[in-house]
Amino acid sequence: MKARIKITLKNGVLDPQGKAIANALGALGFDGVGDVRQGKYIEVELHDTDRASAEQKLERMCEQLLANTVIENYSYELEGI
Amino acid sequence: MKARIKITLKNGVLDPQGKAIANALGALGFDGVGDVRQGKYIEVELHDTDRASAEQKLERMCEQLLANTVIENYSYELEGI
Amino acid sequence: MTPELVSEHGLSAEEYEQVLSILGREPSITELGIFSVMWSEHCSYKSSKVWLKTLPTTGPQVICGPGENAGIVDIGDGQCAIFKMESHNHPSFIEPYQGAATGVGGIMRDVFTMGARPVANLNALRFGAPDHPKTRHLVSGVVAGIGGYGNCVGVPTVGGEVNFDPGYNGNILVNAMCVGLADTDRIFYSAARGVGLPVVYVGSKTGRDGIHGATMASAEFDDDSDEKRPTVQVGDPFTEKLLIEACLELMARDIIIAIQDMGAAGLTSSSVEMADKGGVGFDLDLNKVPCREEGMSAYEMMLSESQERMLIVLKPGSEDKARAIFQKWELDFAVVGVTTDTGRLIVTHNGHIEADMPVKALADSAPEYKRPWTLPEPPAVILPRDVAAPDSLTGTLETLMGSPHLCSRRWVWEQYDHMVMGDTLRRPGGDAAVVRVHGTTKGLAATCDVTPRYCAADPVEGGRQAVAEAWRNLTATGADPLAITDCMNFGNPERPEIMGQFVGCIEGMREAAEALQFPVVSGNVSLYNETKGAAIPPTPAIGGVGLIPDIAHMADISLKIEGETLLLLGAERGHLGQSLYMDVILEKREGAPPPVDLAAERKTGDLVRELIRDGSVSAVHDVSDGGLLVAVSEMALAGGVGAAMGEYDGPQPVHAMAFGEDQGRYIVASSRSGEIIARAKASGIPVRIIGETGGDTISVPGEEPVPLEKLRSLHEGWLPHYMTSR
Amino acid sequence: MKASVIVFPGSNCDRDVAVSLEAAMGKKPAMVWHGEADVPASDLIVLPGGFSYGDYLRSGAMAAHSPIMRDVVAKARKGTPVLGICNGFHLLTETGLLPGVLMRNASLKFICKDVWLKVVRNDTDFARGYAPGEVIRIPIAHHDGNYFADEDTLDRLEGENRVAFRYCDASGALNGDINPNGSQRNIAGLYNETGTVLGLMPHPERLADPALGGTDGRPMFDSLVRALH
Ligand SMILES: Nc1ncnc2c1ncn2[C@@H]1O[C@H](COP(=O)(O)OP(=O)(O)O)[C@@H](O)[C@H]1O
Ligand SMILES: [Mg+2]
Repeated sequence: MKARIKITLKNGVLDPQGKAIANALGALGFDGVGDVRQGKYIEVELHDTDRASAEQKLERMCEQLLANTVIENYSYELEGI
Repeated sequence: MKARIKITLKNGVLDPQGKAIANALGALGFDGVGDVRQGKYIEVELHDTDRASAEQKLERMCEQLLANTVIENYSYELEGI
Repeated sequence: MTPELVSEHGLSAEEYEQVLSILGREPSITELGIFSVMWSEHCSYKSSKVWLKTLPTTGPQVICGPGENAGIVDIGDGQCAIFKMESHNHPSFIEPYQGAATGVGGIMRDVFTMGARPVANLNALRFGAPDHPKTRHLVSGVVAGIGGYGNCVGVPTVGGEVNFDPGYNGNILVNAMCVGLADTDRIFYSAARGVGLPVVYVGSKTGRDGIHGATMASAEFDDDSDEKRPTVQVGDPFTEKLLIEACLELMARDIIIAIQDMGAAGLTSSSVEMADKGGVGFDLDLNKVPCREEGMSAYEMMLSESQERMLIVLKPGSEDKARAIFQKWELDFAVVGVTTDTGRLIVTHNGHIEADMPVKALADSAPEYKRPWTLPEPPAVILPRDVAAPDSLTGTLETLMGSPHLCSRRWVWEQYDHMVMGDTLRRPGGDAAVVRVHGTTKGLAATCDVTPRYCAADPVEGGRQAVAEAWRNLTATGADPLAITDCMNFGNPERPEIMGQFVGCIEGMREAAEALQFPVVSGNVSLYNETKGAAIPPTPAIGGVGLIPDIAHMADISLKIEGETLLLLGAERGHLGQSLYMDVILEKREGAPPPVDLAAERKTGDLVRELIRDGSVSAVHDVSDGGLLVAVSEMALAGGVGAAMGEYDGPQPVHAMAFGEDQGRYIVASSRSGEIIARAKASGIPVRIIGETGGDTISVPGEEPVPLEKLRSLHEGWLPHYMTSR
Repeated sequence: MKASVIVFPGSNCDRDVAVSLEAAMGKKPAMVWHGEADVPASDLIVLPGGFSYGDYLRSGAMAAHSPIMRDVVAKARKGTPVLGICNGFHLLTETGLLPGVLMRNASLKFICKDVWLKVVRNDTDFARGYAPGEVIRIPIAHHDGNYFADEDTLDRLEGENRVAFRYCDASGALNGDINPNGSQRNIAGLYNETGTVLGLMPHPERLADPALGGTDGRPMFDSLVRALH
């Protein structure tokens, strides 16, 4: 199955990249652009067949490696099966 | 409204970050992990009220700045209204 | 105010009494927060001040000693070097990448706020034992964070130190140092002299970053939890780069009265310090402060530690000129207040006065403690013959060179852009780093040094040694040592034995700084580095800066020429107590650390500098951790030319001569050994021929030579291998 | 010869390359702010290294939209020589003046060190000071230098002889683990179709002064001055 993981900065954590993107969009003439936040999107192919255990595994992957839980939140969707 | 944009590498484009994550997951003892691909996830707050025009705008944002369409695909969802 | 709230703000009952008597009433929550940060150990130096005052801080070269954002020394021709070192220990333990990154950003602001362009960064890093489960992650994050910030800003990171020791398992140390260059007639200070002047905020917007966890109790913060108040600050090096350029552009106009970065305790400490030094009051209107988040309270704005912000007091009427510069660099600019003759800090938000407090009392009446202290019993000196000999000298050399303590730090500094700005004359990997003073033929040398295991065994000797080693590393490049900055990292000062370590180290530093005329011009104190009662080893990191008057005459460590003589200058005693030989090979830490003879140190260093300047030597390296054979091997590896050690026929055991860590010694390579020996003897400096350069091995009499390539792979191998294994 | 160095917010090798240009040309290049609409009349345009816009989003992505870049692209298409170093190479790919992209280094780490480069061709204004096949030592300092293009593009680039430099070892050999960043076919620098636009990751301006430990970068500036004066 395939996991689609979104990693986003927690509220209140400064996002220099998002800020720079917002400015750049403004400079390109896009108006009405408010806050921009940049995160990561990770797709992981899992050979699991059991959904519950795959979810557990994902949870651990996010906690241990994929997200920096001091400043980031994560969420995921599982697809297939 | 809020746009949630996913930017992913096209098929066939090398993904050093994804590869490194896959290796690291293996080293951490996660088994059954196949391909990993890392992309970007960007949230943009739009002050638009019209969905169609907001979509057009997003399309242009992605083409012009957010994605490098030589190697990246993008997709988005609009929320609110 | 409940006692809980007071104690959560880190104020003792007596301190709170003092607050009441200063204000003549109960403080508001904002005022309590302001007192709390101003009187924190970090801002007030309440435990350390009495001792810091004993350090020598003056000299003909000193333009500005401690007390300002950074220290300033004259380097001639109308230019000066401005530098400081600072800790970011705790944040780096919580979030290594951002903690280290913001440490680099903060120290650079201390330097450019005084008018300098930062030209060199250094970093002194202490991690826990390699086999501690957190170490690898911390090393990787800290190094990436330092690089991520410095590389982006475009200031070369040219030197530093890395240690691994179980004593740092629960408290790593990340000390960042920055050296800048300025014109002596364009130095900027923080005293806001004058009334009715605009107070201007520039840089990034203020968010809820770094607001102390202790202050969560008050009702206004009760809506949704932690999520809103991360204590971790995120660095924005791109904004820092713009801020440097914008500030330097503003400084080139004559419109600044005073300028101060917003470091720890942000708006609070910057405004109190500027007002206090200028003898004025500040009226601040918080509604003018650029905010990143909605609904921020006065308390949050005054205590926020958002990065990349500065406070500037301008000449009246110059706001538009200044605004234009910051707009060009796409930075926030807001007039947030005015200087007054009231002597009070008055903070208004939404039409309410949130704080109204006397500046002088806030700044000056911070408590000052002479905490009880005890010095450890100085350990007994262990004689060389009482330390077990190894089976083989070369085998021991191989082990040492490939150990975590002595292996190459290339894995670290290759992640740092150490060449940007086009003036790096001596890259990392030698003794001090050297950067050219841009557009001239002069050089600035810089180094970071301390040996915590010596300090732990004998704080006074350790303090002396740290200063002497920094002086030595500068000397070994041919520089005149100018001055030092320090970063005093210790445990809980309320424990007499920890306070004793502090007092002892300061005493040793004082003696060495005086004897070597190497004054302390800036520094930083980081206390309470302990977890569950386990304190870090005492770590007074010394940052030294020196001047090379003519870069045509400087040295490096690499052996370049075959058939030269290797000479050792300085006295040999074969001191093995607290040596790496004892630590790594015998797995114990015993005895007194090697003593530093400051008079001999001075004499030997002065001769080495002369030899470099008159071209008598082709390579120079001081002997430090690991001793003589290690130092020779480092020289051989750096230049790709081997060395054959001669027979030692002195009174000491051979292993003590090979691995002893006697202080005040240098190895030089030369084809003029006779002349050097004569000059050393004339000055009463011990000198001995220790070997000859050449070949592609390191050899010692009676043992199989070790190929350089073998040593190189051991030396270069450990760190990358460690970082990629799990 | 007149040269212009374009300065973006976050450029940090602009001064370094200006120093090297001045040493070769005998006069200072013009420093041109990214917000200008036009590059002043120049024989050479340099896009310097650094972190334009912090390298946020993608290296070079935001700077590619600077007002000045419209004119840089137009002038490049009309034949004005353009040298893009490091972040300048990112900009050349982002604006489409050169094909492909520079991805994160295979090690994922920033790398600053001297590397060996093989000069693939020397028949351009940039490289006449080198011998074909010469091996030179030049520093790199980047996080995103891993050159990627699809196989067809790579074959076409090779067919058109557009590779300028390849990472190699001290003897000029291309195999083994000498590739510092994972670049396809060891590509360190590339030309456009006419050989008038050069993008390269290594920094020739960092070893063009004996005091810095080497001068292998100097011939590039000297070649440009000889060709364009
Ligand atoms: N964290 C670091 N950052 C940059 N350079 C470092 C770092 N740690 C060590 N180095 C460099 O590695 C070399 C050896 O360091 P060290 O053994 O501490 O030198 P010394 O014994 O002369 O004080 C020095 O050039 C030093 O600047
Ligand atoms: Mg040294």
